[in-house]
Amino acid sequence: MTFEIDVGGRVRQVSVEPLGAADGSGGRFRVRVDDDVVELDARPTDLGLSLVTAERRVVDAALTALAGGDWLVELPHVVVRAAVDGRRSRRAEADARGAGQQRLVAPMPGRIVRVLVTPGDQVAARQGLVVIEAMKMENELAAIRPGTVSEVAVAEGALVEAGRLLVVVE
Amino acid sequence: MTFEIDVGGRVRQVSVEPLGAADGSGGRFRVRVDDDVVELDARPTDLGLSLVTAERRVVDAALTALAGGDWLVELPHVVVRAAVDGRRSRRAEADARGAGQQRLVAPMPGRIVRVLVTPGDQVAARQGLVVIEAMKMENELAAIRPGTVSEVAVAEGALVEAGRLLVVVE
Amino acid sequence: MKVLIANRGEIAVRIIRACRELGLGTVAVYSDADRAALHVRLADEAWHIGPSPARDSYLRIDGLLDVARASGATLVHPGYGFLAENEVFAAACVDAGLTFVGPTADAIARMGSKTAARHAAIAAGVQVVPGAVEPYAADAPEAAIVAEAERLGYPIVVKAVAGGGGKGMRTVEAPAELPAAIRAARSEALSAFGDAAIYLERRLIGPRHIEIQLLADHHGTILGFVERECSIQRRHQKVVEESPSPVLPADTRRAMAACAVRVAREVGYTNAGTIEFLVDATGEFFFLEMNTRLQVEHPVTEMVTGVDLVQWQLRIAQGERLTVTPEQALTPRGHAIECRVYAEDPDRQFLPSPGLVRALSTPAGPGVRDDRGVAPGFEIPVFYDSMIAKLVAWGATRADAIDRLARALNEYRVVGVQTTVPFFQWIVRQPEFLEGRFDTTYLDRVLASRQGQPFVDVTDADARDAAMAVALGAWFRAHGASTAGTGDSGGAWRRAARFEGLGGLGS
Amino acid sequence: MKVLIANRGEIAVRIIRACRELGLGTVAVYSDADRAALHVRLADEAWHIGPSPARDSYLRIDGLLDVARASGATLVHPGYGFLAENEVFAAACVDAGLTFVGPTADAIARMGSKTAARHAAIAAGVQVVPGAVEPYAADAPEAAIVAEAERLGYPIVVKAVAGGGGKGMRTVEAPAELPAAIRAARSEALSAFGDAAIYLERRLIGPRHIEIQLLADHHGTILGFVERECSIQRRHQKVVEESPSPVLPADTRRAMAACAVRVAREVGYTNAGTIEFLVDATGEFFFLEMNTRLQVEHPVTEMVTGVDLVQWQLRIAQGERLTVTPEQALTPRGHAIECRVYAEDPDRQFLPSPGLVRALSTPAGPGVRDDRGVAPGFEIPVFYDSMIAKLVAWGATRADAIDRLARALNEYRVVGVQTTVPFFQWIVRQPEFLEGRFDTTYLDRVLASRQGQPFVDVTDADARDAAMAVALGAWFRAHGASTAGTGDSGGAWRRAARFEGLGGLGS
Repeated sequence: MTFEIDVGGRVRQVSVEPLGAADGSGGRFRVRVDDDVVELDARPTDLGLSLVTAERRVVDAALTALAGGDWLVELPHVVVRAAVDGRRSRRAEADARGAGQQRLVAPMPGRIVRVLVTPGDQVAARQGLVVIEAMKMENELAAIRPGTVSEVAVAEGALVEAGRLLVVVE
Repeated sequence: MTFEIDVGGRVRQVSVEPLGAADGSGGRFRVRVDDDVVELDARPTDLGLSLVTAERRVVDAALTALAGGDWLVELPHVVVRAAVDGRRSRRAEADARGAGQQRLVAPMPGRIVRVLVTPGDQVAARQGLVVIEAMKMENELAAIRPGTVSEVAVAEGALVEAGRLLVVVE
Repeated sequence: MKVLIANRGEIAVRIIRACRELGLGTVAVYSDADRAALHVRLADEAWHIGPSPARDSYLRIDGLLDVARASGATLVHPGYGFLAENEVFAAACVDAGLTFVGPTADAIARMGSKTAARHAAIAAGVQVVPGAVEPYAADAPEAAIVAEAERLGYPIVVKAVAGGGGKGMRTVEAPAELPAAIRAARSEALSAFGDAAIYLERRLIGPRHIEIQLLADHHGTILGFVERECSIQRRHQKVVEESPSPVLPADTRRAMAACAVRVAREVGYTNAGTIEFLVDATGEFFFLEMNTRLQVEHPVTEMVTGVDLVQWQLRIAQGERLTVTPEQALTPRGHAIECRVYAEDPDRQFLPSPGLVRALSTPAGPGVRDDRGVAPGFEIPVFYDSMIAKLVAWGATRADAIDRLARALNEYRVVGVQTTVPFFQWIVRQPEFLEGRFDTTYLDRVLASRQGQPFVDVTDADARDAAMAVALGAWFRAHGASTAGTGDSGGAWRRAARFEGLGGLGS
Repeated sequence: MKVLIANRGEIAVRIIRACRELGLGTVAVYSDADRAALHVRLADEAWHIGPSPARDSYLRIDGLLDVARASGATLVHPGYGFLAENEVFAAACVDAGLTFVGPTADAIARMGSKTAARHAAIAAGVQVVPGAVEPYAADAPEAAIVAEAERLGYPIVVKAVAGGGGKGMRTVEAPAELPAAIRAARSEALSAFGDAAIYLERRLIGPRHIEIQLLADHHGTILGFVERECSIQRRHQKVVEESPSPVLPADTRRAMAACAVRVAREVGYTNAGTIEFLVDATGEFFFLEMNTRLQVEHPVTEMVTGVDLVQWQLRIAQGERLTVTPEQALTPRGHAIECRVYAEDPDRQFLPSPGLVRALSTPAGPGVRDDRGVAPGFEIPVFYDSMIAKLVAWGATRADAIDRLARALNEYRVVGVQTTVPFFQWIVRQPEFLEGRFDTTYLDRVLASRQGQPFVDVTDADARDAAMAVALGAWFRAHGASTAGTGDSGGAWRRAARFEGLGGLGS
């Protein structure tokens, strides 16, 4: 099986080939990452996967499969977000493209405490657009890139569901 | 759904009826235990089930479904073995019947360190028959009831698999 | 004897454990969202008290008293947050014939008003942070506040009279920012505490937040403990606490503890409480406020003194005499550091990350204390504080404690939601933290200067490992193996996934 | 710098943690059965060293040295068990240019012979348990041993010269039992240690097993620690250990520690070791033997002294000077008790219970240390010791520690295999244990008197709860919900199930 895996904007072609008796309970695999071929031992664990590389390096990875093809990979010292098969993470994409419409949606259910912009406002990168209260915290949601506010879709005090459109910046 | 549940030789008729929106993720149930009817809230957990009874008593049970219809139920202060639907645990059955042939099988893979009886021997209840070494321990396997050894099916030093017949006591 | 635990999450679990150890029965309460919460599963009894929003459940005094009556509980432990500093609740418990595990309603009311508390400190001969002596009511004109700020001098802090936990609090660097800060503080205070009154305090230079834990019995004994250093704060919210402070001289500790005891005596304080001080760059200390309840960070004190504060709360409430000596209380053995693990994404401005905990592995082994309120399979609700656990590390020295903390953080895995663990992995490597060179402004300053730069530095080798793990994970999923994060488990999981997929800015 | 950890299970995990805290790299080894073991998952590197039987993997000196060479490890920590007390291994490490984290091969050899160790103790002026001075070779005639036993007087203990952990050891009450005991001890000693030599010791009256932990650096400092009480033993195997002893007077502690230090000095001992004593009913103490390695029960000492013994092993091995003071080492703060959690069924004569750990929840919170070597999803192999974890509780007093231990045991859940947790829940309620009235014969006596009566007292209410839980569990299974213990997960699970189904006596 071959996958396109995008980590931080760099896409790697990764192919997985079981060796010998490898099956759903684990075993040895030949993994090609772009032009490198490595053999390693992989086993499912309660958290994700335990890998031992050919150099005997241990990679104990906790895995969360997110919606939309994204995965969260927890290694002992680092957490990495990856996307599989061309579905680059929306955020990475937005960051990378550096242009186009930004549609701010509610990341979680909550209450809109403050709306900080009105249509027509020029906003800078990282400028706050809306403050949403959830989990007892006020969280400021900011623009990623500069632009002009074209739409404000909520009012202060509104209770919103996750995914609800809040502000559009062109 | 109705089950016959045997705990320690006492069989209870237990029927389970979901109430309202109860489904695989939990909810309220009407449970009949013999002639008593109780309503309780039940939810699956990482370990088994969390129950809250009508009296608000919490029963956080870890559950292991064993082979042959037996279940192991871990409550905070006690571990209980139960059998479902007429398949009373072999051990309980053997204990209860108090007569008949006893077939001693290896409870785990191991090495037979000593055979303590020979055919024709009279053995008392709880008398050792065979010593098996496993997990670095010597474990004496004993008769449950008195009887006469009719067959010794292993020799000292033998490596045995789990389930292998060792001794028969009539 | 049964104790009603009027709280949820890790602190409810903490209290249940103390009750168990003392042989007391435990009565938990839960909202809709918390039916399968760990505190429910660990209790002897659990009573449903309403819908998920706290105002409909954990803040419903009537419902809690009903549970106490129906369950036969005779003690009520409020934990922290929710009703812990609500004098109406304390009084209602007493009126209902229950023993409230905490100070009297009077003491709560008096110290709960930040301005009244300042008066009490002054009466006890303890220096307070310079500032306005009287509060400004919700409708006090802005102009008066602006004038007083001018008199005190900038930078200045606007604070809610009823405040706590950094809510209703704004630091103002220059006069132009003051009106907005006043409005924000009033609005936050009103929504958090139902009281929009505010007051002003001068912002000290290089202030460290250092606090003294107190235990006071009903027989006149008041004990001050070795200090806790809580200067690592994000938006006025403590995130890392330790004991002892890396900088406080032993004589200052004793002086500070003595002052704390005097303030407590001044208000006839009983049970556990904490006096917070600010210590300026010259080492002078000023009374800041009193927390009339158990603190989140109480475990660091327990670990260096060996005194179980929650057990003592329960024992004192039952009339026992304190038998801990001042020497025990003031002499730390080793060093303890606590990290508050939040379900938040540190790489997205600490945005809350509620959802299903699919799998969990918390650190263990020597010198590690794992106080958590969640278990695998639990869906962290959006309705409450996002703190899901506390990780505390003990070491013979501060350096040992930090090394152990770093080791423990590397063992921490929460599959399903984002946590602040990567942030803590970052902070334990910062020179300022390692050397103890920080004040309460440190973290916000350094966070602002990072411009959203991620805490986790993903090297090319890490990215390659992650890519391999994801490809293999996908392979295993395709071959029917169910690893924790790769399977599918119905509704709860789908709800969590939706959040992740839609988080932040779409494009 | 890297450390090769020549062990598995909880002690390998413990050593990995100490290495991490000291900034040392960790090289784990594993057999076929241990590929997914926790110690492998937590290490920086993991090397396969052979098939599952220990003699083909963990006991293969050549294979371990190959790994050290190939990985670039410069230190080797042997843990306990396996090769920890094998002087050939220690010498081979040194010959290969590696630092063995332990005493010299000479010291291991000398103290490894129980009879040579007795000579060393006598030379150091320390009283030994009365017994035969010289060992009996594998082919020594039984008659000579019988005669010597007659001279010493019954009851008598037959012990393997190379023994440890209760193996190759038999207590004999009357002459008629002696020949069988000699044969059994020789056979067990041969199979466990490859050496059938035995010796005799008189059995003391009411003997308590009390031991002194030592640390000795390479600069002449030898430190004796507050004692550990290890009298709760089943078949000569420790199951519960604590520190301090509930009965030892402070002056006896100091005298015993001083004796222990003298014995260590006599043999030029370095690194960590333990001198075991027997204390008779009159309070007199006798040298029993020395363990030239880290003990299973070292955490109780760590918890009451705050000294990290494993870190010190690694630091001493690198030439550091001990900086712990005798006062620190000898002055316990509070009380700590350890339970060795075995995968055994206490209600079936402690029959091993290997198999798949389907889910696991270990206790946490204040004063609890969870040292475990397994994680959910791991299949406990049949090839090794059945100890899967240690649970240690600390309290300000012994009574507090017991209350906390009881609380923690009630939180312990291992789904899939049987453990000795129910046995510990029983023992913490026994008056003899609560009052500290026990000697090394206590547990075997009380177990024998119970005639196989189950440890868990199942009340009618419990049975009813269990019946409801099972019925609901079956209902949920039928409705597609996968709770930990109710799903199905392929081969490993089926293997575990087969054991359960066939266990013990079929009919």
